[in-house]
Amino acid sequence: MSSAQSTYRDALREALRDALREDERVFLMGEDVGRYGGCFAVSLGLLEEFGPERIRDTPLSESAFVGAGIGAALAGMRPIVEIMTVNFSLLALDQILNNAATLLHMSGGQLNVPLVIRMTTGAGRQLAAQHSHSLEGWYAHIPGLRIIAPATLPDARGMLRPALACPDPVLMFEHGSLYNATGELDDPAEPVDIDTAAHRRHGTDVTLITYGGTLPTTLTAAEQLAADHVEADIIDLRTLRPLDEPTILDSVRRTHRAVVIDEGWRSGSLSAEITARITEHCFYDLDAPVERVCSAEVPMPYAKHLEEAALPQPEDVVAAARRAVS
Amino acid sequence: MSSAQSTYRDALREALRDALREDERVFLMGEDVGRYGGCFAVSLGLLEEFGPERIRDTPLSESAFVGAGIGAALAGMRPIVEIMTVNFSLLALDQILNNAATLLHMSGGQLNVPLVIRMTTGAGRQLAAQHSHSLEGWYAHIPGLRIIAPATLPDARGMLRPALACPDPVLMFEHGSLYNATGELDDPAEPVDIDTAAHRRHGTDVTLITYGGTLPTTLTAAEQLAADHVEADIIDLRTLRPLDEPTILDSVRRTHRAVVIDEGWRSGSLSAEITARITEHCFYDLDAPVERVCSAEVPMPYAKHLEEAALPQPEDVVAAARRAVS
Amino acid sequence: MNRRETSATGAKAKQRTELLRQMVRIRRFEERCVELYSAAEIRGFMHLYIGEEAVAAGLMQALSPDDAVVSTYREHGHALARGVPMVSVMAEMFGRTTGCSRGRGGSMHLFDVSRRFYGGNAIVGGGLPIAVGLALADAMRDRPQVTACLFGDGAVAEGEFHECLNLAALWRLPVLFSCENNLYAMGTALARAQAETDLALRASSYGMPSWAVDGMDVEAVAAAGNRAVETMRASPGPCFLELRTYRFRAHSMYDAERYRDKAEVEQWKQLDPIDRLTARMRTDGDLDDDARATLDSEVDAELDQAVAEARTGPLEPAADLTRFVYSE
Amino acid sequence: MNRRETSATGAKAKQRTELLRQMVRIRRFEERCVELYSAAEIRGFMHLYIGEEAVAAGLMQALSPDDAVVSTYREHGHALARGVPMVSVMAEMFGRTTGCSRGRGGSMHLFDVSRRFYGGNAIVGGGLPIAVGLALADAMRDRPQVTACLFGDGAVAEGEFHECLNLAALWRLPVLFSCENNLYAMGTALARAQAETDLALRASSYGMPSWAVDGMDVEAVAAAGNRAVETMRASPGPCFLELRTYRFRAHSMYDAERYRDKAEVEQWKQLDPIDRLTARMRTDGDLDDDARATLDSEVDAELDQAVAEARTGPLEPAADLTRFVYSE
Ligand SMILES: Cc1ncc(C[n+]2csc(CCOP(=O)(O)OP(=O)(O)O)c2C)c(N)n1
Ligand SMILES: Cc1ncc(C[n+]2csc(CCOP(=O)(O)OP(=O)(O)O)c2C)c(N)n1
Ligand SMILES: [Mg+2]
Ligand SMILES: [Mg+2]
Repeated sequence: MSSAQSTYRDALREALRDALREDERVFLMGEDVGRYGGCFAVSLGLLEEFGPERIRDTPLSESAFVGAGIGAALAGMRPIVEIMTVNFSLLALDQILNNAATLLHMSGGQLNVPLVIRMTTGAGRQLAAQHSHSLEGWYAHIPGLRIIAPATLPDARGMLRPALACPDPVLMFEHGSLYNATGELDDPAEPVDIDTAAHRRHGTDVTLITYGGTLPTTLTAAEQLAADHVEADIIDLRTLRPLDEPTILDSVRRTHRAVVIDEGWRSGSLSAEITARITEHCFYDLDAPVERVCSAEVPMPYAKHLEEAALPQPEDVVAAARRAVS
Repeated sequence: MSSAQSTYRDALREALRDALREDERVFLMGEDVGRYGGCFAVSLGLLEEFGPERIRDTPLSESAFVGAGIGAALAGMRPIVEIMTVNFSLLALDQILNNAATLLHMSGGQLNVPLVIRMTTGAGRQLAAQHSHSLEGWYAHIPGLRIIAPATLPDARGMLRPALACPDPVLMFEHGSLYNATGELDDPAEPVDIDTAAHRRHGTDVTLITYGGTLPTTLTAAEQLAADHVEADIIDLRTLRPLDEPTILDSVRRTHRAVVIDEGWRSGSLSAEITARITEHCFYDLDAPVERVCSAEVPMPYAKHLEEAALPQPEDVVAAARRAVS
Repeated sequence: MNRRETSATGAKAKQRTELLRQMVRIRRFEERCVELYSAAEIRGFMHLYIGEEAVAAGLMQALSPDDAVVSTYREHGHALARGVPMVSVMAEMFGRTTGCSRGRGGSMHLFDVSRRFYGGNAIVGGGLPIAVGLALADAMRDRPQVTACLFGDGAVAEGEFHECLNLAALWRLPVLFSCENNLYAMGTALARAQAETDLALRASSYGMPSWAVDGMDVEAVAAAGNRAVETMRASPGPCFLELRTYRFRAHSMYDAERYRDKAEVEQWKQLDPIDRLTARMRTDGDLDDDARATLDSEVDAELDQAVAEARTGPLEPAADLTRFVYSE
Repeated sequence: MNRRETSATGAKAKQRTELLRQMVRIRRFEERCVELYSAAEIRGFMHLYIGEEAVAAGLMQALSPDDAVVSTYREHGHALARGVPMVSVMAEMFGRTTGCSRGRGGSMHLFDVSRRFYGGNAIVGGGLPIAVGLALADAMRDRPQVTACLFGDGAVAEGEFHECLNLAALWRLPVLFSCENNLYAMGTALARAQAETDLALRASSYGMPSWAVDGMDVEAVAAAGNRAVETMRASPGPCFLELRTYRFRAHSMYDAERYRDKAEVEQWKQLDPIDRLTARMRTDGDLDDDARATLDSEVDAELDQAVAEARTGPLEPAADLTRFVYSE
């Protein structure tokens, strides 16, 4: 086994390439995935390798091509549909909720939908109110869907395979600020599942629960806390639906304190669900109320200082953890 | 002041009629609101009184006519847009989230959107997986929107006026099982606001928090509890965004126990947010974890016994309250 | 008359009888549904197809078993004509596990994957993208199948209609877009929903063969269906059929029909597709009283049996409520 | 030449100069934006209009101040030609409270309600329903205004396009659908997005006057805009203009342009709308070197001033972050 420098973007591309090579039922479809090379260059070069039938540029018709992914999945293909960003997925939400998430049940178990939908999520690049949503936690409300959010290079590399193997629709969220993240990647890659959360740091004083784009924020905060002798246990959820409850609860039962860090708007965010589950199951283990660090409840502003003020920062995490352990 | 027997449906219609009479900027637009008389007969007779310009039948183009409501509101009208049911609102979600909820902020305060969108929500009539959603709690995640859900005749009668007076977009959810609810209605109607929750019952043993279609369920449960000497304090949220936190927290501080009853799917439901807020603010006042009674996480099945099993029933509320007070 | 002619005539008579049988099956099935609904044995929304039977019967005969069908909430007729057994459709209405969707779908969500019958979609226009995807999969694997996608005139106003017609035309996918134009979307007349009411013309602007058909004439529908399917099998790409038809009953089980004239309804009833085919067959000597009576009693027997079995089918245990949310 | 002729010529020369000035303002503004972006003084997504200036300049002159405009994320040119002050557009790019959206919108979300400039929408097709609603409000109040709605060729594939064209045509609303067909939606060429690439033809299938215009000729655009607006003011209903144009630069600030030939770009650059109008004016004696130099220096002065003011404008206090989520 060897390892090499790579980026989150390249890791995603390698995963796509493997999937396309291994299974001829797999194809990639979306806006500008082909000739343009992907709006964030994830699929760059795949058109040249796999041709326009399997790397399929679509018109700007989110509802139609997402629904076409559903139909193709029903007919035995393994489509990967790319939606440029989560903001545009709203145009396809009817297909995602009313069809992809529902067909298996409505048909009494006859129609499973082995579809993977990938999209970029999150803020941090001054793209303002219509290009900065973090709706993955919101999507996690919908029964019938699986929601995954790789935060590391190995997960970016490894989560596509189990997602494609899953007989049910999987939505994969890639935080825009992660694409350029660099790191080591093992070759061959370690297998990853889409069922369990991952421990990113071990500590006994407070549990920090996060995923995706706020994992780096949380890791930074943990270092600051450690300098102050507060040792954080960090859980990267990776899969937002279904939640890996045991891993969360185990940690909180050990630390007795928890902070959830979530880029979604605070009210009705995934952080609320996690807070509720922790209090439901660990009420008598908790030494302090669960803290939440979320985005301000505002459509994201363009100006840099305002965007920064709206997003969870390491200092916010540190402050919340301090409140929890105080 | 006199009072008369009425229904929830008639109360809604009276509110529409008043609004149309009082303000010529008001008009109603949606599928089959005119000639058909409204899919649930709410607008029956209004076409005859106000004509087709102001009671405007639309083609099946949810995104276009909701967006047209936004545009008309920007231009100074006071549109009321009816979406037949919340399920179809997904087709207009881009307009609702990316435009209605966002324009004021994106424009730096220039463009407010005085739009009211009404829609039916909820299950209970064996309409199966594509016609039974309860997504109002999900909508309550979105900054920039106000979410209201009248559960009683006076609220059905009274909430439209403040909603129309509100300079921001208001989404009003009418639970399908309430249309035929009967009761007394004062004339002239008591004014109602869209800021505060309402106390529907006073008690000191446990706080039951609910809204909309599960208010009757909760009231029934409270009677059963009272027979057992458990006196419930019932809060009808009425407005789901912004939440009337003081009313919720005051009650919980008195009862030390809370149950949230919410027809939404449990994970990521409004009940999670309420649980989180209560634990954040009343952690040391709570004698037991907050309980949640929600819908099963399943696209709603058609068969009656399965649908009933999926929905919050009075017995579920009673059981949860008993756990809380035990 | 030589033997060749006789057997051709015989084949035609047989075909006609089959078309008639399908229409009668649908009609009688739905009439029974009305009774069962009134008796509260069926619940939920139920949309009747009575008057439109020629469309289902004519179109489905054009398809092979390998072809796919995507339908709407007004799909009893489509399901029956496609070959979904009557008993499993009826059991579905009763909410039984023996129903074609195990009782989880009800009237609006009939599915039968073994017959490539992909529902049963209660979102207007919601089935079109699925049909495009089914056709895409077939096209990518060089299979000769087509996907028939049924929808109403109301769906033409939806954005998904537009996106799907363009996508299917652009990628030359074998989707047979079959628009059941019954002139109303609930209470909204076509002319109050569409700036251009010639729907075949509208569809042709996407660059696909499109034509209008008398949807009250089952033989006209069958001929158009055959021609469209042949066209599509011969060279890739979608076709669009505007099937001009009419529903004789309310939109859903009950409505006041404030939006249309009684006289208009009566006029269309003169075009009852079952009566028309029957009359034509009698004139041509393809049907006599006996044959018709036999057909009716066969259908009634099938129906009685279906109701009896449906009524006594098992219910899903409530403990299994959350099955089929995820694959097992 | 008699006085009448002189003054008519003078008026025409003046008009042309004004068109030229608008195009030069847009061009110079954006060239400066590129520098400022490279210097990281502007951030976010920024979509340049360079090459397409004739559309904004030609269309906006056809509108009166009471008319409304709905635009896209590629809207610097639209905003400037509509009369939004350059300094407030530039300040917006700098994220300052002096920006036309108080720094909350950025390049993609320019708004100026006092000029009925309704943004600035970064969802492809997302502005069309808003335009329909603005026009509906005007129509319901019998006002003579029109709403110009700009969007790209890419938007034609979106469902909202279809729903809105139908609705505007059905209700006879005064929307001037203005499709800037620059042949690409990001990297997707029109022929890979549309089964029917004649967009004016497609639009006409909704039953509205539709025609294509040389979008590289500002006078042709102006004439078409005038004609469309006159048509709409004379009798209610929408019009559709397909403005055939081309962007000289990348889709957003940077892209590898792997999807088009350098030669194609060069060919279109031969049609540079500023060069073309300049040449025509020179031929006709409407412009000489001095006048052009004056115009350029006036624009540069305006631009320098705008940048200077923008750069030093105040920032919104972070404490005010959540203002403008709800009305105050
Ligand atoms: C997206 C959506 N909008 C509205 C409805 C409510 N609805 C159900 S059927 C119907 C009419 C559809 O008319 P048409 O497409 O002509 O089909 P028909 O009922 O005439 O067969 C409407 C408006 C729906 N189911 N889905
Ligand atoms: C609904 C939606 N889908 C995708 C995008 C991403 N995107 C931004 S601009 C663009 C291309 C649009 O092309 P066109 O409409 O032709 O306008 P142009 O950029 O050429 O001016 C795309 C795909 C978006 N903003 N919104
Ligand atoms: Mg119809
Ligand atoms: Mg373009």
